[in-house]
Amino acid sequence: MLYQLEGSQAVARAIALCRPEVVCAYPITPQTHIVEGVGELVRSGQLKNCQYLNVESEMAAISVAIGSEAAGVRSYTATSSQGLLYMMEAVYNASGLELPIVMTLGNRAIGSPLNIWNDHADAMSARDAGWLMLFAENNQEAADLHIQAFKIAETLRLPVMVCMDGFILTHAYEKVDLPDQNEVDEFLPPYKPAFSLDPKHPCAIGAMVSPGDFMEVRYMAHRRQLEACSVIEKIGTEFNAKFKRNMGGLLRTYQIENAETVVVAMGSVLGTIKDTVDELNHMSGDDKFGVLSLVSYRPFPDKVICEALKNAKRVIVVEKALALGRGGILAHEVELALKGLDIEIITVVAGLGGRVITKAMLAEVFKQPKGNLIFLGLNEDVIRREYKTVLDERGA
Amino acid sequence: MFQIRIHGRGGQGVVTAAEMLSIAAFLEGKDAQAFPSFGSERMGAPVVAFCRISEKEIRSREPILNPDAIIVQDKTVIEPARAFDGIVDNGFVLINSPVDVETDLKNARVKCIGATEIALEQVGRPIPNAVLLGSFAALTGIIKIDSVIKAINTKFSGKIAEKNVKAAQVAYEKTLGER
Amino acid sequence: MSKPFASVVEARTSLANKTGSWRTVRPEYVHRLPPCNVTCPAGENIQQWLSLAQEGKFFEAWQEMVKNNPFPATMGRVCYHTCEKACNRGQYDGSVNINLIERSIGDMAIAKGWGFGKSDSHNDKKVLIVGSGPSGLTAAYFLRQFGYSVDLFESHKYLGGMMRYGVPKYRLPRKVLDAEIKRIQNCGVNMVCNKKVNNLKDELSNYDAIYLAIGASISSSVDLDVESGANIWSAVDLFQRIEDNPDNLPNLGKTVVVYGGGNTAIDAARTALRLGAKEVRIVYRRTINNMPAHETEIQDALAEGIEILCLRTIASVGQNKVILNKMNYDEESGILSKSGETEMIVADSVVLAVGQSVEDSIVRGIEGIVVTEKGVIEVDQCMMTGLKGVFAGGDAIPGKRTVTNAIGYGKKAAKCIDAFLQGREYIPNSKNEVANFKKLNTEYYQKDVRKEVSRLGNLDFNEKDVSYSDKELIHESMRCFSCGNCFHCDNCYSYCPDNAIIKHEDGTLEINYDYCKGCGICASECPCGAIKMIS
Amino acid sequence: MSSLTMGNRFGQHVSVQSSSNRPNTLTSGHRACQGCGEGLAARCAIDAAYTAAKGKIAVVNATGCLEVVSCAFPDNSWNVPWIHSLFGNTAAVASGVAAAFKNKGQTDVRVIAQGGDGGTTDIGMGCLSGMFDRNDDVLYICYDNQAYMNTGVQRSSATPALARTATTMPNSQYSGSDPETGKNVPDIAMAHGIPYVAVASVGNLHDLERKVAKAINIRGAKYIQIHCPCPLGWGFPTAETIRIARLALKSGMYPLFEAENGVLVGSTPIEDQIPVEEYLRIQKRFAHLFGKNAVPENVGILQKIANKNIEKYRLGGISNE
Repeated sequence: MLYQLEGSQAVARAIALCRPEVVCAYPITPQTHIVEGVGELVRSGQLKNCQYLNVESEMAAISVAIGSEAAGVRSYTATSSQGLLYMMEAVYNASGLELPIVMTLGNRAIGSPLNIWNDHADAMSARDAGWLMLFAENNQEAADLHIQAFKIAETLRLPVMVCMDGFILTHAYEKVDLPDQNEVDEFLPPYKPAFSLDPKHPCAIGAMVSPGDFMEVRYMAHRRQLEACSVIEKIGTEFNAKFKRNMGGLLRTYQIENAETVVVAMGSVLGTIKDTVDELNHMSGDDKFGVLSLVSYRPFPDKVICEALKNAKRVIVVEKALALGRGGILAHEVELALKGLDIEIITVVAGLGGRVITKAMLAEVFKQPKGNLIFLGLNEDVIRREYKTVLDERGA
Repeated sequence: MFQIRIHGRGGQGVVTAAEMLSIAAFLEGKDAQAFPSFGSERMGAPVVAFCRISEKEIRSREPILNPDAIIVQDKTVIEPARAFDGIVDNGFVLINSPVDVETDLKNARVKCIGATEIALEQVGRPIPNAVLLGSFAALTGIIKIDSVIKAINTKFSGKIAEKNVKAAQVAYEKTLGER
Repeated sequence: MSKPFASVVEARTSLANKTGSWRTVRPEYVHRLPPCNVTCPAGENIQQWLSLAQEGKFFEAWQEMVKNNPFPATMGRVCYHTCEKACNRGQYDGSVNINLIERSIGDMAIAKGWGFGKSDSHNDKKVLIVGSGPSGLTAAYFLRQFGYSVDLFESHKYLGGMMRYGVPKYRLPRKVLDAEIKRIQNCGVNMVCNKKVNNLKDELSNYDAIYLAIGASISSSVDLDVESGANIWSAVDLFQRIEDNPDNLPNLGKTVVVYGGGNTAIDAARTALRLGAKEVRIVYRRTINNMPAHETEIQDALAEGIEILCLRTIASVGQNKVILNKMNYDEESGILSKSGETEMIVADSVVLAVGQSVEDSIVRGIEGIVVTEKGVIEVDQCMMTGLKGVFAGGDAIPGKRTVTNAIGYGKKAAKCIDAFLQGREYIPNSKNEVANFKKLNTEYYQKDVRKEVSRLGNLDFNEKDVSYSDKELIHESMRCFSCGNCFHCDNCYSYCPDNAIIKHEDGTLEINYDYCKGCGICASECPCGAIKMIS
Repeated sequence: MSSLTMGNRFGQHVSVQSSSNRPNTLTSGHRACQGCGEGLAARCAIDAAYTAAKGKIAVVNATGCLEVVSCAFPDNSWNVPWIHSLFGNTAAVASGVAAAFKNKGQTDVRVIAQGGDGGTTDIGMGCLSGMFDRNDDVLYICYDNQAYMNTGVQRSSATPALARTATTMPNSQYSGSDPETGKNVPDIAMAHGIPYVAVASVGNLHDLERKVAKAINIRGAKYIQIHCPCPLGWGFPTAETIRIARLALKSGMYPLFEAENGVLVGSTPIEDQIPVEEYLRIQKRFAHLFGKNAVPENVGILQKIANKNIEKYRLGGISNE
């Protein structure tokens, strides 16, 4: 059924449709509206049979989820930015314990300086934490990804992080099609844990593992990540078949059949990119530009990406994160995926800390990129001024 | 695609106005997108909210730089917020003011209405957003007053909803009359 | 469904990890000798019968007593209970009232008619026992248990020896003594009274072995000039007279002087009171602290109003008066000397209790048997005299002259005779190390004061009934620390951090050396010192 | 035999630990040091809880000695459902476990969180306070061996005044852990007004069992702190663990008490108080208080602390200040 909803509300309702049994909430902008929404659905009785805990920190939020998941019930929490970093120790722990927790990450920059606006620095900090990470392009996908996330997580026994851009999606009102409960129930069966804290069958979860076995444990976790690609694809296809919406999966392509230049990105900026690309193609009258929307950042689908981009001459990666002193993060991973192919790869670092990204700005770099590491909309005057004073002080 | 930018101050329901506008459009089967100028604005600070209305899917998420219509909920922000920047030729400007406001706008369709006064009189609180939406429906014809009323009812309930609906209707009629 | 590798583990898999390999010292359950047992002259296993009494198993407790001593009721009265002096609880909150528990259970046995039953084992060997005192009767009892046929000859009119002729009724009622003697008789001992053995050699041809338990029944002589008509008794004669003609008790007059410092002197003095004397004085040459008499006896005497005149000897005895020499005594050197001063006190009669000696006519002139200048019969460590097959014990041989010691001799003699007759060497069973106070962890014992009872009764020949009720019996028995022997307190089991102690269904404990790391907590938390760490 | 022992054939003071069919929730083969007070305390506490809850318990364990010695693949010493997540989040994980069982309608499964003093009074304090605040149905047990033993005896906020640790080494300027520092977590727990708070000791297992059994069936948040001497960290012979704990009790250095809804409701009186010196002298961590260059006032400082405990928790000992 169609609704005009704030993104956070859409996600809250999607979560409720998945019947989580434990939800823990700790406020941090811009994720807050989501847990508020779930809380309201619990209190109003629309989400039944669910424990909603107001905890004292993100560390507690994820830890409560670890506990409840280990006790065998579907568990959910959400966070953003510093919150993710604050819980990071337990983020690694959750995947190590193979607990299929689902967590929404309302993407936000990481300070200092303090900045509450959107970018992907928080998500990137967790890229090796052993979680699956899916990025939503719009609120429809944000809602749909959560429904898929529980199924993927529970199939693979891995936690899943659904990333949606802070404010840009979490606070945006859009049309969202939410399925009926019975449809979701058909798609997502009740959670049956492989192991849990059960007095009838006691076992220990979280043993210390010595050098003699640790490599094997880690290698198996690596294998599960690789296997995840096919599971995510399969469940995406299942979802599309049932709900008639092409959402999720590993990635989506747009106009790449004859494209010389393909723009790769994740999250909400893709909409603006697509409009930009349409306009460019329209103006030039041909279709030199295409877009690749990456949904699954973890696992990183090298093969599928390579297959999709092998005919391109140039790949422009627009990303909302920066590896300081290194450049792009997503771009480097794309580069690895395309290793050996003669494709120019350009990194466009854009929208850090919520910096506005306009079609005009994008069109400019897409048409003629200057260099292969571009900072979109960077105020050169400020840099020149500030950097000069630095050099002067050093007496350089 | 029709793009609206709403200016005002925190606490005046600027964001809510944009949301209601998007709901109204949605109810007419259109695609609509509403979003605030994100931030941690507190009561009283100048705020901006945006709304796009279109027949086909809206993908772009850049802020509205060239609005087809501007709603000013508080005329004291016009200067500091440079509220009229980028308005398209022949665009609409709806200002919350009982008296006409001098603007240097050339070919723009400017309309002033004492929305706060109407709100106080109808709702009892100085929240002009619903009033302005009623007026906006009459001024632009982009959305029907019925849709605005439905939107108000989805956002509010009970007495508040009733009163705001009444206020919107009053403003709608008033604006129509003065057109 | 598969579980995560390594990070999820099934329950209790660590049992495969045998931490016993960490151990450098190992705990072991040991049996240490409780001080009470060590000091008991009759070698009773006191702790054992106390533990049975704790459970209210009085019959079993009594059976345990009579394994070493056939006279519990008697001992519970006349024993000077060295056990209580040794009792570790004495250093805590008062020793266990062992003596009274023994008496109470002994009386219970008489009241309920518990007996030994005839010994089933029989052999063709015959033993003669001369004398029916505690050692003679005890020897008879054990020899019967071993299966010998036993004849016992008593020269006196009645059985019991010093238990009858040395201990007055009010301390040991005759019905109690008779009952305990009867019990021995009932297990098939042939006892004959008024029978003196004249020719030991002849008897030796009739018997495979002879045990001389002839006691020390004649009073030692002391030289003092006595006016004619002075009324002088020896304690021995006095007691014998009272026993043999109870209907015609002797009259000692109003004022009586008893001469001597031993238990007999005390008994004589207290008896004098009971014969009607109003003023009784004990005259003793050294200080009161030097009196050989048992201190409780002295206390009882004083409590009954008897006066003790120390540092005095009797110079002469006249009609109704006694002249005393005042003495000087040097504690260090122990030298005793006349001060030269004398003193006269009134006395209708004088009782001499200056010691007893052996009536040795039976062995006189028999070659091999040596009588020392102290007038006692010499025996080897197997209690055999110089004459093969002839054994001696009790007061007749060197050593302590108490009823309890006599019982000890009787038991040992029986064992020695048995060994001799079976052609074995007598080996006394080896002794474990003693569980002294230092070996205990008293933290686990609740403070609980000893239940004291005064035995002082009226000034007549009836005994005061002071026996414990069953409840009191159990309570007082429970005060036993069980020094040196596990009483199943389960501390070791409960405190072992490695579950390395197995408690079986029946409550018995076992150390599981597969897991014991040898920390030693079990040993230090064992209240009674029954666990030893061995490196 | 009238005694205060753990059990005996007359069935007085019947205890879980002395029963031949005790659950042994922490079974043999664990890697705790010889004479480990914490290992013993853990078995007693969890056995008591297991018995009182008829076997229906789940345990969440903080990182630390207990976790490392009891569950290192492939050796798991636990005989109950058990999970180890992290050092500082134990109380929160337990809250989650409790929430899950509540939602499944299995409130008969009782949830226990446990950790050492470091994981509780320091790094775990935030989550612990949150669990108290929400009054989650969890019994938190802190095995207090008064320092970070797992990492090699460093100071924690539970380390007693003047004690030597690897990070509070006595020298000419300093005498062990600063007496001005440290926190009283039982008091902090009481300040939350939770239904039950108790302090226990391996020096009194009857009391320990009683408190755990009582706590486990109370709904809401419970906190029990157990004094667990550590032969390695405190420096005493392995056989002395229980004796040391007992001396701590008798000297007033470790007051045993119970509180309900933030109010002190009972304490274990000291029959005859011993001077703290008797407790301190046999531990190497306090050796510097007695050596030749020892500061005489120092023992007095600890004696004052003991006397204050006795007064504050009404232990009724005779103050010999």
